[in-house]
Amino acid sequence: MSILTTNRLTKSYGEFKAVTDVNLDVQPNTLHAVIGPNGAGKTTLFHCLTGVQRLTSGRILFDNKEISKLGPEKRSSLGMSRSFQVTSLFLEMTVRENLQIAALGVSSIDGFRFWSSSASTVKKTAAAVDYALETTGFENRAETIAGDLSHGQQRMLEVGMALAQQPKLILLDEPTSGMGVDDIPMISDLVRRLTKDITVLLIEHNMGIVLEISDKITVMQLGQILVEGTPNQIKNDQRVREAYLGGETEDA
Amino acid sequence: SGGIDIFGLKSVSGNFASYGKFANQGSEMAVEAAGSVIGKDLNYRLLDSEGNAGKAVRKIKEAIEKDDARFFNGATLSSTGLAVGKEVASVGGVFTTPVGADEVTGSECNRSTFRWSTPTFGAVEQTLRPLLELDPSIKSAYTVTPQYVFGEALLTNTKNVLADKGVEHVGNSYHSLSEKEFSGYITNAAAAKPDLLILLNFGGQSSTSLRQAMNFGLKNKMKILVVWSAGLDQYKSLGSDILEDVYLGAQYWHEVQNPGNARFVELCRSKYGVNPVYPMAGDYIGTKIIIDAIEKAGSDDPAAVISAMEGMTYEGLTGEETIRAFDHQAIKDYYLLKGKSKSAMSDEDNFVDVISSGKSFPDENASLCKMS
Amino acid sequence: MLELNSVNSFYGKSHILFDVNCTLKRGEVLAILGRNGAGKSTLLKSIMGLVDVRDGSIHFEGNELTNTTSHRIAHQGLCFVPENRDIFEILSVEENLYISHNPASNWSINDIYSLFPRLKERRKNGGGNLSGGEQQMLAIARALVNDPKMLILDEPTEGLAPVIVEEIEKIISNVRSTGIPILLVEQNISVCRKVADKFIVLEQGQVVLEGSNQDLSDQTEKIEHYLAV
Amino acid sequence: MSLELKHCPILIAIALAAFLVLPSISLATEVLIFAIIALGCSILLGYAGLLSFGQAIFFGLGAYVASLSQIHLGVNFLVGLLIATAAGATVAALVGALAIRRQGIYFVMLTLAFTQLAFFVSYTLDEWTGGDNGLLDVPRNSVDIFGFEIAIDSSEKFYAFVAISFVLIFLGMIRITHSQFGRTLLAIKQNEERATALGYSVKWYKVLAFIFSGSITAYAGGMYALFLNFAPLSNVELIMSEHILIMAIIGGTGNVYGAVLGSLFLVVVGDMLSAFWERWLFLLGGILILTVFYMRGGLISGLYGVFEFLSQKFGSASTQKES
Amino acid sequence: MELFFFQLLNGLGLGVIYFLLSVGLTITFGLLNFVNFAHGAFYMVGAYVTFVIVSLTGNFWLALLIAPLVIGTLAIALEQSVVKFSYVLEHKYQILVTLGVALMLQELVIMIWGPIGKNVSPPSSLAGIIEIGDFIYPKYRAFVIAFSALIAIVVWWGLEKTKFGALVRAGSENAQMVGLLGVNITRLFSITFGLGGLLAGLAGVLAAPLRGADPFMGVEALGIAFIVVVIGGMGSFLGALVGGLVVGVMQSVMSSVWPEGASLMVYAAMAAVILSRPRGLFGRA
Ligand SMILES: Nc1ncnc2c1ncn2[C@@H]1O[C@H](COP(=O)(O)OP(=O)(O)OP(=O)(O)O)[C@@H](O)[C@H]1O
Ligand SMILES: Nc1ncnc2c1ncn2[C@@H]1O[C@H](COP(=O)(O)OP(=O)(O)OP(=O)(O)O)[C@@H](O)[C@H]1O
Ligand SMILES: [Mg+2]
Ligand SMILES: [Mg+2]
Repeated sequence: MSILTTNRLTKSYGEFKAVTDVNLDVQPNTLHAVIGPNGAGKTTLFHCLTGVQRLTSGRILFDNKEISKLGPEKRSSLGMSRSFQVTSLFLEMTVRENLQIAALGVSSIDGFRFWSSSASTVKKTAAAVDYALETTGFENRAETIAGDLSHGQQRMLEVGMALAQQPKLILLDEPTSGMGVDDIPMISDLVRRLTKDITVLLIEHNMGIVLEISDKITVMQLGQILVEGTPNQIKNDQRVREAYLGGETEDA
Repeated sequence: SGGIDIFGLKSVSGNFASYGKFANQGSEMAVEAAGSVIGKDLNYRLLDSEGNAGKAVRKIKEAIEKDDARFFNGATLSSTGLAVGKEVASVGGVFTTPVGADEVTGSECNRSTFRWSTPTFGAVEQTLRPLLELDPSIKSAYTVTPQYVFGEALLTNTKNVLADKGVEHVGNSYHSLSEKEFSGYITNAAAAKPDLLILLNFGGQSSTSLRQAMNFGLKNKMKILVVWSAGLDQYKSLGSDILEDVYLGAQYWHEVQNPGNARFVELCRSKYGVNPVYPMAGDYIGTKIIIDAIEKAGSDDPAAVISAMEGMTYEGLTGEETIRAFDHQAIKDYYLLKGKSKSAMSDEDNFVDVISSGKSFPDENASLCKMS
Repeated sequence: MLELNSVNSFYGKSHILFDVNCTLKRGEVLAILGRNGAGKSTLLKSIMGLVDVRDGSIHFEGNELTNTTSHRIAHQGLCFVPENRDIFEILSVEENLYISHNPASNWSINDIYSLFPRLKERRKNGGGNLSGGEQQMLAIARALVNDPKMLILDEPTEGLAPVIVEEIEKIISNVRSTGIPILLVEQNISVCRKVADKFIVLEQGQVVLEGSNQDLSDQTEKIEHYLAV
Repeated sequence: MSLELKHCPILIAIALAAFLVLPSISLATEVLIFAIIALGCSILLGYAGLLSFGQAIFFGLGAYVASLSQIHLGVNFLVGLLIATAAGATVAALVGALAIRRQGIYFVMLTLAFTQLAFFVSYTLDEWTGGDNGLLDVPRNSVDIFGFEIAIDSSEKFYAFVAISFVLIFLGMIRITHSQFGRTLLAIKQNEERATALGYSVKWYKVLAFIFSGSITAYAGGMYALFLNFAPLSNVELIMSEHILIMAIIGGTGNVYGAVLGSLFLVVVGDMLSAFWERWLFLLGGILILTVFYMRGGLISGLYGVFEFLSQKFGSASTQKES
Repeated sequence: MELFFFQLLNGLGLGVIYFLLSVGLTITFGLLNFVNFAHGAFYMVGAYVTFVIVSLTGNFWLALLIAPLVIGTLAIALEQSVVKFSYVLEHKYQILVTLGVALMLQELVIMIWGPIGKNVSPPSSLAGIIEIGDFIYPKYRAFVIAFSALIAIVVWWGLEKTKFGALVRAGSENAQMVGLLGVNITRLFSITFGLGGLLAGLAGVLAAPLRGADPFMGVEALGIAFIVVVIGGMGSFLGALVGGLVVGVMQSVMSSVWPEGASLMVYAAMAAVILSRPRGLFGRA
């Protein structure tokens, strides 16, 4: 039973086809990585999956529901969350507030509660927020204003916000980019642990992580799927080596 | 009690500052010239309406509440005049105004409100009719009208006169109250090829439409009549090039010879060194009427002043003027003027010759005023 | 060429860099390492005149840079590739390059296109519509055409495919061989090993370790101690 | 409830102070009415980040509806105001739903266009609105509850009514701005794209903000018409929107009390300045610029310290503030 | 039908004036990302400077040369003293600041020249009208069309084809980064702002013989300029041109078809454009 499948998903910008006829199949509680050269269409694929952009054609099934036409807010209330490749936070709010807003986003009604003080609503999110704080290591900096965090810290908060939504499927777009080497194991650990409860779809250029922790890898090139397979199959695929990996694999 | 306060409601700031500034000088002059009445000192107090009817009414309320104000003069906009009239009437005060809205002494008249300006009926009767009589060659006319109560009133009266004189009304262009570009309407008018173009708009709009008609060379093709021009200040800003040979209707002209006006012009020249413009005249006389009526009543009790004012005849700015009792309308002359060439001007303000003048007012039966 | 003398930098009230010293000679590549938030970017921004340096001095070819406006600093040939790339989104790729182009530069726009064919393919595209990696290439390209006398790169390989990373490594070596010094902030140690002549490690705004390229391999453990918890 | 306990005394103190300190009751009435109107604008701008030149629409609408329902339906003034409020909410939902489809300066221009449309409609429907002359003779029909008549026929009674409305509306808005809804609006203002991705139907939040803003503005507009016994066309002019915005921004938009200060400033200081120099708009222009450069958060940020002090010692001390 | 054709031609004439009015606004808004509510005031002061020069020297051409430079300088002076501190501010603050500037300029003009408008005659060489059959058109308006077309070409070239233009556009998005390329962004911005002012002043000069000079003309002009820029697309040169023509033609044609609704239609058209084409007809995607 797949949690997410796409059927001939296509996205064009005018003449230019950024994603062409992609058929993706993501199994529950797995870590599914999408890799590929710059400009292959990975982020665009994510945009289409999460509804940030409308697909040009094709279908998306999430949890057996057709979601191709739903807006982004509907999809996240169905249990789909993402982090952004380009950091996107509420910069004037504290870390905790960022997580609270994230956690509340999934229940469509609570944000509208104008008749009662916010304290009562916030209580409901406490568990989710604490979970996110803990997993991302922000416990001590919960009251820092997000805008004052360093780049890497902001990247981490980006992941934290997706977690606070307690989704079924989480889409992470280059979560480790800009993170220090010490945080990278933390992220890969975290991601690995996440697959116990939820499904992770991951875009990543750090082959060390990808090859180590993925269950399945989809390699994209020029908007299309080049190959799919287990880390071992991918590592040894000649086309992937040429198009993407170069000499890197020896290092990894 | 001590003195008598006369409150001038003037739009000295905001978009109608061009009017309010002079209106304010007019009232100030009237109060200063009188100095005192029935043995009490007169004080002039300015209320700035900021060109906004709501603000105006609030400031009137405030003056009534705080200073026990009863005597008011002014207002630039019709809406302000109407609403302030109601407010003053609610405490039985006295309010004189020169605004253009016929309702002031028509359907919305009340015991407290007096109007100095000639209504649209008289404006058309005293301009279009004499012009058509003067120049029988005019066989067709085209009108340009702002679409609101005032414009409609002028248009209706114009149509009546045209029909009466057997002149064909070949077309009309309505425009909105906020229009500033008239070339489209001018093009319409030119295409209709009338003998006479009648501009029924007011203030800035009449200046702009006249200027643009000149740009388009309509002066060589037809006669042009501005039924309700604003007087000297407007002529100054247009200049004689544009005004030459244009017919203009006006409430007031400083060169008219009569004792009341002579005194006023003298006063104005000695105080401000200029010839009076219409807003000055309108509010000077409006303020003066109040003072005269207090004198006549021998009391500053507003009710007595109102009674004194009703039917009062006085030395006005257009000659002898009378205030009708039944609708509180001042009966005064309206002028038909004609622009002169620059070379023919005897002084820098001598833009026009007076062609004719006279008094035309709807009579009591035709009046919509039902004063309780 | 570049000399930093006990530099102290601030964001408003918060003191970020403490007495940082370092020097860079012609044709040298200096790598700056450190954990997230250690102050690496702040150091680069201090050089470029983007943060408040309250104490200490920065000299480039003998000229004082401290508290000069950043366009004057850039005018002296210090070309900066910021960590968030700062591509002009409303300009096309071509225009991005065009406005940065200085005729005196060793790199023409065509050289750039042969260096990054991907940019050539997308050259009419709005900068804002590039993929993350494409933007990174463009940011580096923009610095190259601006006639650098010194390159300052903040995490240039972030978000790039391994093949492109190799490409960047080559470019860095190339630039270096023309005598242009490079200041490089990098999380990817393997890149540093390949291109850097020397390195410093920052921790909480202070230089805690410095060394040569050799030390990068020899003192791996020590370095990793500073980079990991 | 503690929120209301804290703010209620401050608000009552403000209403009392305005009554006691300002030179006339009508001035105090206008200040409180415009404080509510500025608040409507401040909710949109400060919380939802929407700079709207459309506030005059709701203001004018409220004035007309409250007046016309009393004149033609013969309802009492309270019902008239409630109908006005409902009309304000409905039109705000409509205008909001259309305008928020665009962002930034395009949003601003849309609200501007809608104001012009509203102006045109009011001007054209002169049989109802009186057109350029305004709607005259607006009554204040008294309320009759079980034979017990409540009339607001004197300026004191009218002020009392406005003051009660002021306190209740401000309390309501304080509640709203401190609710989760208020916080969510703030988040949307900071990063709309992210909020959408997190599952918020941003559109509805903005529309709801519009509805709150439009309904209180319409209510206040209705009170204004009752106050003047007159609903001028100038209520729906663009310049009215502009003045409302200036009030909100000079007062400070992040805090409900900013609206009070903004209204006080424009109404009272405007009156004072215009009395001593007819070119006072020159000064207003200068003050606007200075406020932006030296008191970004508006007057409220400058006076925040004073306010803190007041909230501890409400009542007696508050009278000093307005002087 | 013939009338309709006249109105169309007349509308084109109006349109180019609207274009000139708006192009400066589009530059300051689109390129500097600065909302200039004082743009109309520049236009108004331009008309007054023309009035002064023409009444002193009787030479309109001198005014056409000098007045725009005066306004450009005024704009730069304002930029240096006030505006430059507000580039970094949110739009709402920019609106407030420039509203303040506009108010001050307007009141200053009233203090100097009084509240009543002034007349400016067209140069005598352009005084008459052109008559083609039944169609009449003032020579001066014909001159304005030709002259504006020339200005349009010059401005377009400067913005789209020069490095200066591209730099300014880049600066609107990320001034700091342009500075990092070694460009003196402060100077670049003030020149651009001055250019916007100069163009508004130029529009004021050309409009003076048509409309006269009065203290409140700026407010109206600002309204039109915003409509034009929004319909055409903020920051788009072509948008200002097409937007100006669309508005001009619409106003003119409407004055035959449904005069009362002319201004309504303009606003309705603007709303329709924004709702259907978010960035105007030619705004950047
Ligand atoms: N709005 C847009 N309009 C036109 N082209 C676009 C747009 N957005 C993205 N593209 C193009 O689509 C292609 C795919 O971009 P995408 O961001 O999906 O790449 P990616 O695989 O995530 O690359 P990277 O690893 O560099 O982030 C790129 O070539 C990009 O230039
Ligand atoms: N604008 C700012 N205001 C206040 N503090 C800031 C600001 N920018 C960064 N900081 C703080 O300065 C410290 C150093 O930040 P810097 O960006 O230099 O780190 P970095 O070493 O580049 O980290 P990263 O690898 O995450 O990019 C961090 O603790 C950060 O929180
Ligand atoms: Mg990507
Ligand atoms: Mg950094």
